[in-house]
Amino acid sequence: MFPLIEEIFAQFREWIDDRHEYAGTWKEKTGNNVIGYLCTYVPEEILYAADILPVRVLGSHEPPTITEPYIFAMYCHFCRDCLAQGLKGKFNYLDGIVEGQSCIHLRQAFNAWRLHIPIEYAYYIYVPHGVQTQRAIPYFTKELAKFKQSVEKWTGKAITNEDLDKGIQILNRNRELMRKITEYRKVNPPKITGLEAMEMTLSSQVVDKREHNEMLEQLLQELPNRKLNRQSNIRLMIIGSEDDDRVFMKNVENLGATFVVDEHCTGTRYYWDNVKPREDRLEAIAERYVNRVPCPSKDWPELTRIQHAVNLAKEYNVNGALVIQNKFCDPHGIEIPPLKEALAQIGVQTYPLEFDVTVPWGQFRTRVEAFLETLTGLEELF
Amino acid sequence: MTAGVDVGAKFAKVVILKDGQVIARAKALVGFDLLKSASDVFEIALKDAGLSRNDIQRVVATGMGGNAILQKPPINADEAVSVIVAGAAGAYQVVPSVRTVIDVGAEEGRGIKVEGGKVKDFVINERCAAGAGTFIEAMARALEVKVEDMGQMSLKSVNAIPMNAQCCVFAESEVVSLIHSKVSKEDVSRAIHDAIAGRISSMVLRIGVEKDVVLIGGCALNAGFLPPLEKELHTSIIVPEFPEFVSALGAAVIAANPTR
Amino acid sequence: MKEYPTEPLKCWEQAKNLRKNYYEDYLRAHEKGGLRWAGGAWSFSGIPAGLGEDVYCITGEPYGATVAFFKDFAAKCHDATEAAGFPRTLCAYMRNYWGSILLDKYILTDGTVVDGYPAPDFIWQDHICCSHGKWYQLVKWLEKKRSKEVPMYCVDVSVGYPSDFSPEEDYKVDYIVGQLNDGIEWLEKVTGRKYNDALLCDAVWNEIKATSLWAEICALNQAVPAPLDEKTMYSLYVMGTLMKHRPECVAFYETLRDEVKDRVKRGIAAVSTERFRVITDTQPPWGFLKIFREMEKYGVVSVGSLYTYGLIGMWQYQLEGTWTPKPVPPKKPQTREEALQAIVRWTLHKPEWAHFYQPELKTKMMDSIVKQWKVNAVLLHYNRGCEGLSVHIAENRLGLISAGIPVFPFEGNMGDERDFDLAGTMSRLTAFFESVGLKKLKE
Amino acid sequence: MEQAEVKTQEYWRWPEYRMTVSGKDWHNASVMTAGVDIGSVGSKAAVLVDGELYAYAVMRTGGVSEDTAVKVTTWALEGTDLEIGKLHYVVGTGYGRVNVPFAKKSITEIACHARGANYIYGPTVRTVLDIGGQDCKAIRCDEKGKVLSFLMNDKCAAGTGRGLEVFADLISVPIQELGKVSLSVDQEPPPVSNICVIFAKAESLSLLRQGWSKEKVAAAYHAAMADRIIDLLTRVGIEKDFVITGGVAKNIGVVQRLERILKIKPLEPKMDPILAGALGAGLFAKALYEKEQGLR
Repeated sequence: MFPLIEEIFAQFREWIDDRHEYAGTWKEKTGNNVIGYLCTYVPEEILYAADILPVRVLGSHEPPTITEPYIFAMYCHFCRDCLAQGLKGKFNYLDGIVEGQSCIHLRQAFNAWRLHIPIEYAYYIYVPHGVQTQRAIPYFTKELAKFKQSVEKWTGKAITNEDLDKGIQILNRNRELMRKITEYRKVNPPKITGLEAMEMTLSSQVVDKREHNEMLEQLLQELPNRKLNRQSNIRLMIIGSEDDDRVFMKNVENLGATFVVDEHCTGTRYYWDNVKPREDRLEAIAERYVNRVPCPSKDWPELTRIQHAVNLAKEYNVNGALVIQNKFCDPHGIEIPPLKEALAQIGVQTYPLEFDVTVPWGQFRTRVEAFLETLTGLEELF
Repeated sequence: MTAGVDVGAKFAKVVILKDGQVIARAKALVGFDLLKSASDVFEIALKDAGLSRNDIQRVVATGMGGNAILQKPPINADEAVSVIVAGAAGAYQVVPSVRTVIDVGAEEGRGIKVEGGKVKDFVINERCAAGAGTFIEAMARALEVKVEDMGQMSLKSVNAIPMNAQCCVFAESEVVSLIHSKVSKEDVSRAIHDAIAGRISSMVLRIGVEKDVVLIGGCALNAGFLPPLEKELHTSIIVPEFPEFVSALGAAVIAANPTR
Repeated sequence: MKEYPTEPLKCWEQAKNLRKNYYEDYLRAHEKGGLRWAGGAWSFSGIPAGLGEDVYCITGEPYGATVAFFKDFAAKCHDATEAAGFPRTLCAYMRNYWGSILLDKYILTDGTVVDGYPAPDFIWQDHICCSHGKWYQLVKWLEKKRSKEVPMYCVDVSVGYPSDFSPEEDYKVDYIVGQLNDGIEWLEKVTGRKYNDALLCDAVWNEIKATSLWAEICALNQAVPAPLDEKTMYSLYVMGTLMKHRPECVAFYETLRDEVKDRVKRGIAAVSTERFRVITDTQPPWGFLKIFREMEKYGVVSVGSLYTYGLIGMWQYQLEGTWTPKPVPPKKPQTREEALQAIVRWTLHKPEWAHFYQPELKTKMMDSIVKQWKVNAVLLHYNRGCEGLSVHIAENRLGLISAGIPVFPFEGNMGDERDFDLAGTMSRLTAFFESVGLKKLKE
Repeated sequence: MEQAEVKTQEYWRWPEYRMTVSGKDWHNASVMTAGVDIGSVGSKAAVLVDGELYAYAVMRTGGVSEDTAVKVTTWALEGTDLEIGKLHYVVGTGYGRVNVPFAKKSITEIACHARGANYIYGPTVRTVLDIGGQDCKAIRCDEKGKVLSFLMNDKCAAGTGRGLEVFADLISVPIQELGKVSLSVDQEPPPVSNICVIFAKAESLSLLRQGWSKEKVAAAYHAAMADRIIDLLTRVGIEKDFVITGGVAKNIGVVQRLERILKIKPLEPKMDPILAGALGAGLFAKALYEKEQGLR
């Protein structure tokens, strides 16, 4: 019999692996709608307020051969992989698909979905890019009001302030708990691995957060007494865009190092900021998404995300960082040199890896291993 | 009597037609001197048929090197047509019900939508030969098996391993790492064939797949290639006899009907 | 074989000089005590004009294209950006532009390479695709290392295409107008100059007239034979990408419009052997414009594209499906607020805007062009160099095919020759021409 | 119906070889170690006696790394009466480093090449360029041969040893002569626009058919290779002394072009640079053995 803590992580894994079955059952159980979203800029608060289950559309890490007719292959594998899942019917249970404006890659996946996959409800939220301007929050508040109306029209049910408070409470709680758990990655050795942390976040994006919160509460009680024995004490950070490549995390951590923090929209970036209460609920939500740790596609003219990554690297006391670049992701690719420089200035070495449809571990292993050797310097052999 | 000469990236192929019947076929590797390579094969074909150049009314050239023999002795091809048009005509000749032609040669994969032997739409792989014969050869070398044997080998495999076949050489190194991680040669060859099939099918899907589907070109000779391709495209595929000669045949057919 | 009469454009020299002077004015701005700013061709270039007559800009995309045109220099730029650690899959214009800064060299339209890249005094940009704001953010970063701190202002215009606006969505316009108002205060702050609203109104009015004029010129290309071919149009629409807000631009387009009208009246063709009319899509591979000459050997003429018509031209999409130049508003704006409202509403109508959000709408526009411009086939450039304009291009292909239009897609890159295979593309293109029954014309 | 076929020569195939370096008698030596470098294309074994190169062998990597490891090491020891079993410590490196059955530890080729380069060229080495079968590595190291930072080519293996093999076949020039051939042009042609092997292949073919000489095409290909390598070097930052290891170090076509463009002359190797990885591994093996024996 497993200790409870292992069961919790097993539950996270199971939720990810069986996410389609989960959503299907949830639907039958509750009789409510399930909506797929492509980018974390979709305000899930409003969907929870409408008793809708938002699930993030993620890929499968198989070469997306069937998307060729719809998306030119120079767009990132993630957006094509997502669309491929839809085309293959993996998401047939969805009642709607919603995209919160970020990159044009995912925008394409959204439009192809809307045009080629039977779906009852499709909505594109014009999330502002100018998040550093003072005009963004008032504008986005109106844009959210429009989205709210549209959902109400679709479900035929008004969304009250109380509903919105409920949505905000569920999301905030989830974020808070995941942040608290992340704290335990600061200690040495950390109390959870990078893979476990990734599986925690990914599962949060595909299941009912109320259920997820219960798991997190338990995990939080158990964690303090957990002893992780890691043969090496190399503390790694992983930085990049969307990343749900669990195999890669596992392989790297099997080489001895441990990921102690990340900067991904499938990681800390997803739960770093809460909604701060305001009389106008929509304005409060708008503020959260405008002021959250940004996706580079919205992070200009100042490079605030890089500063955030640097702070994380300091707080979590990392030795080195792997910078993964989803091939063709311009917003992240553009920031690689300044990111590398900023981390170097605080003495954190980086190594760039280009991620594609599938990760060629044979090739990457040498790079990662050599990077780890460089961090330790193989001192004893000189 | 007409002849079709297909000067491909690796082989030159010749077909001689007499009243719609094939009376000679020949192929040989292409050297740098396209004209010479083509002429040599042409001679062999003539010899087989016991003919001389003058017995042939019209010669149509096709393939990447087709223009090299246009109006140049000894062949003096009367016309050069693209391998797309020739492939469509040839496939139509051997399978009149054909609507989609998949032509996989040494360096190029092509998909052609056909109606009554005429081209409706087509697609050719751009910039990467990961879906072509050269790729299989490189992989065979990495695997240290004969190209001919690879197809059969792959059929023995029971495990599918997804492989990233973006770049020929890179895929090769991936093969090497698969070998190093002790994956059986059978499974590796299957991974390779699946990868190519995936690449070809994703390309062909751009023009849409309608039955009957005919597979031509050198790669059609490879037994391991057909099953994954049929699986990827969810359709049965017809492989005619002498698939690598179909474009040459098409050229010969076109030569026979100058006023098509 | 019927041949149309043809003759060179009279205003060709004028066009050449305008472009030449533009880059040199920017280079020498400081000598005249003027200001230099950098930003995109899509930016609200009329707004900085309010800072005075002596404010010169350099727009990034045309500069990137100029670099691309000179392959050797372009190759050096790519090497420089890759050596600096940037992925080679990024926007090709952006990499050409950065490379120029990293090499500290500035290239003029005749290929002359000047030492020392002229840093701008400020950056005035708008964020239209994933890269536009980031592009100049990194220019700022690079300039700080190389020369000086360059202040940057960037306007977010990502509110969608007007066709989804209903009156109660004025907030979308207000969002942008608000940013422009803030931008004017910012301009005064960073330049220390007093802002002149009268100059703003002139600039805005110029831009509206110039972009409407260009549409008028493109509409004249519906004539058979086409008075202009796309290869020529590239050298003409470029004025709008450089100085759409300047009086010279309006004046030049008026001259050009009259000349093209006259060519149509007299049946003067751009290509004497015109047999088969095509349109393309997205920016061409600038280093390989000879493909257009190759096409002419088959009697094929590109009469333009949604890109050449719509990047600068302002159009109106009528519900019955016709596509006509957007008429200039009844009266010139008189105040700052009027000017900003006018230019925002006008700009958001840019047809090139539509495809960012709705593939269907772009397909419809292309379909109307095919019908109204009597086009036989569409050549789609799957442009690896530009995520922005290639977005949804596969959907457009599907849409056009189901509308029964022959489509030839080809891969390339507007600014990085390594992504374009001339030999391969030509042989595929030849195959396409054969498949639609064209034969090479006897030379 | 007879079908004509033409026999092809394997221009890509390079010679395999072995050598016993010193006449030194290992019987009265204290430490005998080996480094076995199983690369993606070539495998090398370096046997060290008291930290000095004793014997080595270089051969093509076979389908099964374990067998290759045994083969290449046994071959290296051929003619000596030393056997694998007698070696105190063996370190595996290279692509197949984890598949060396008789190795106690595996260390990446990056660390080993830096260490080996330090041994071959001396402590002044600061930048090591290793062009291997499928990877190209630019390594910065200190006076002890310890890696400070490194970069490897992205996933496309174009312009590496394997690429050269394909290219040798393509223009039918034996691979050992490629470099020389590529230099026999009066004037350097523009580099091929893309060295993705297949793309370059199509491009080179069309150049050949436009009447370019093999030499000219080879020059264009090597020039492109040099450009690509230089991108990598400039990214990691090049500092003197600069050395080149790995099989391609023997290709003067690449080396002289790098020299020309970088204006830095790589040091002359005192021994076969293809051994750097194996040597480094052998030296690490010595250190590990001594550590094990509590000798350090």
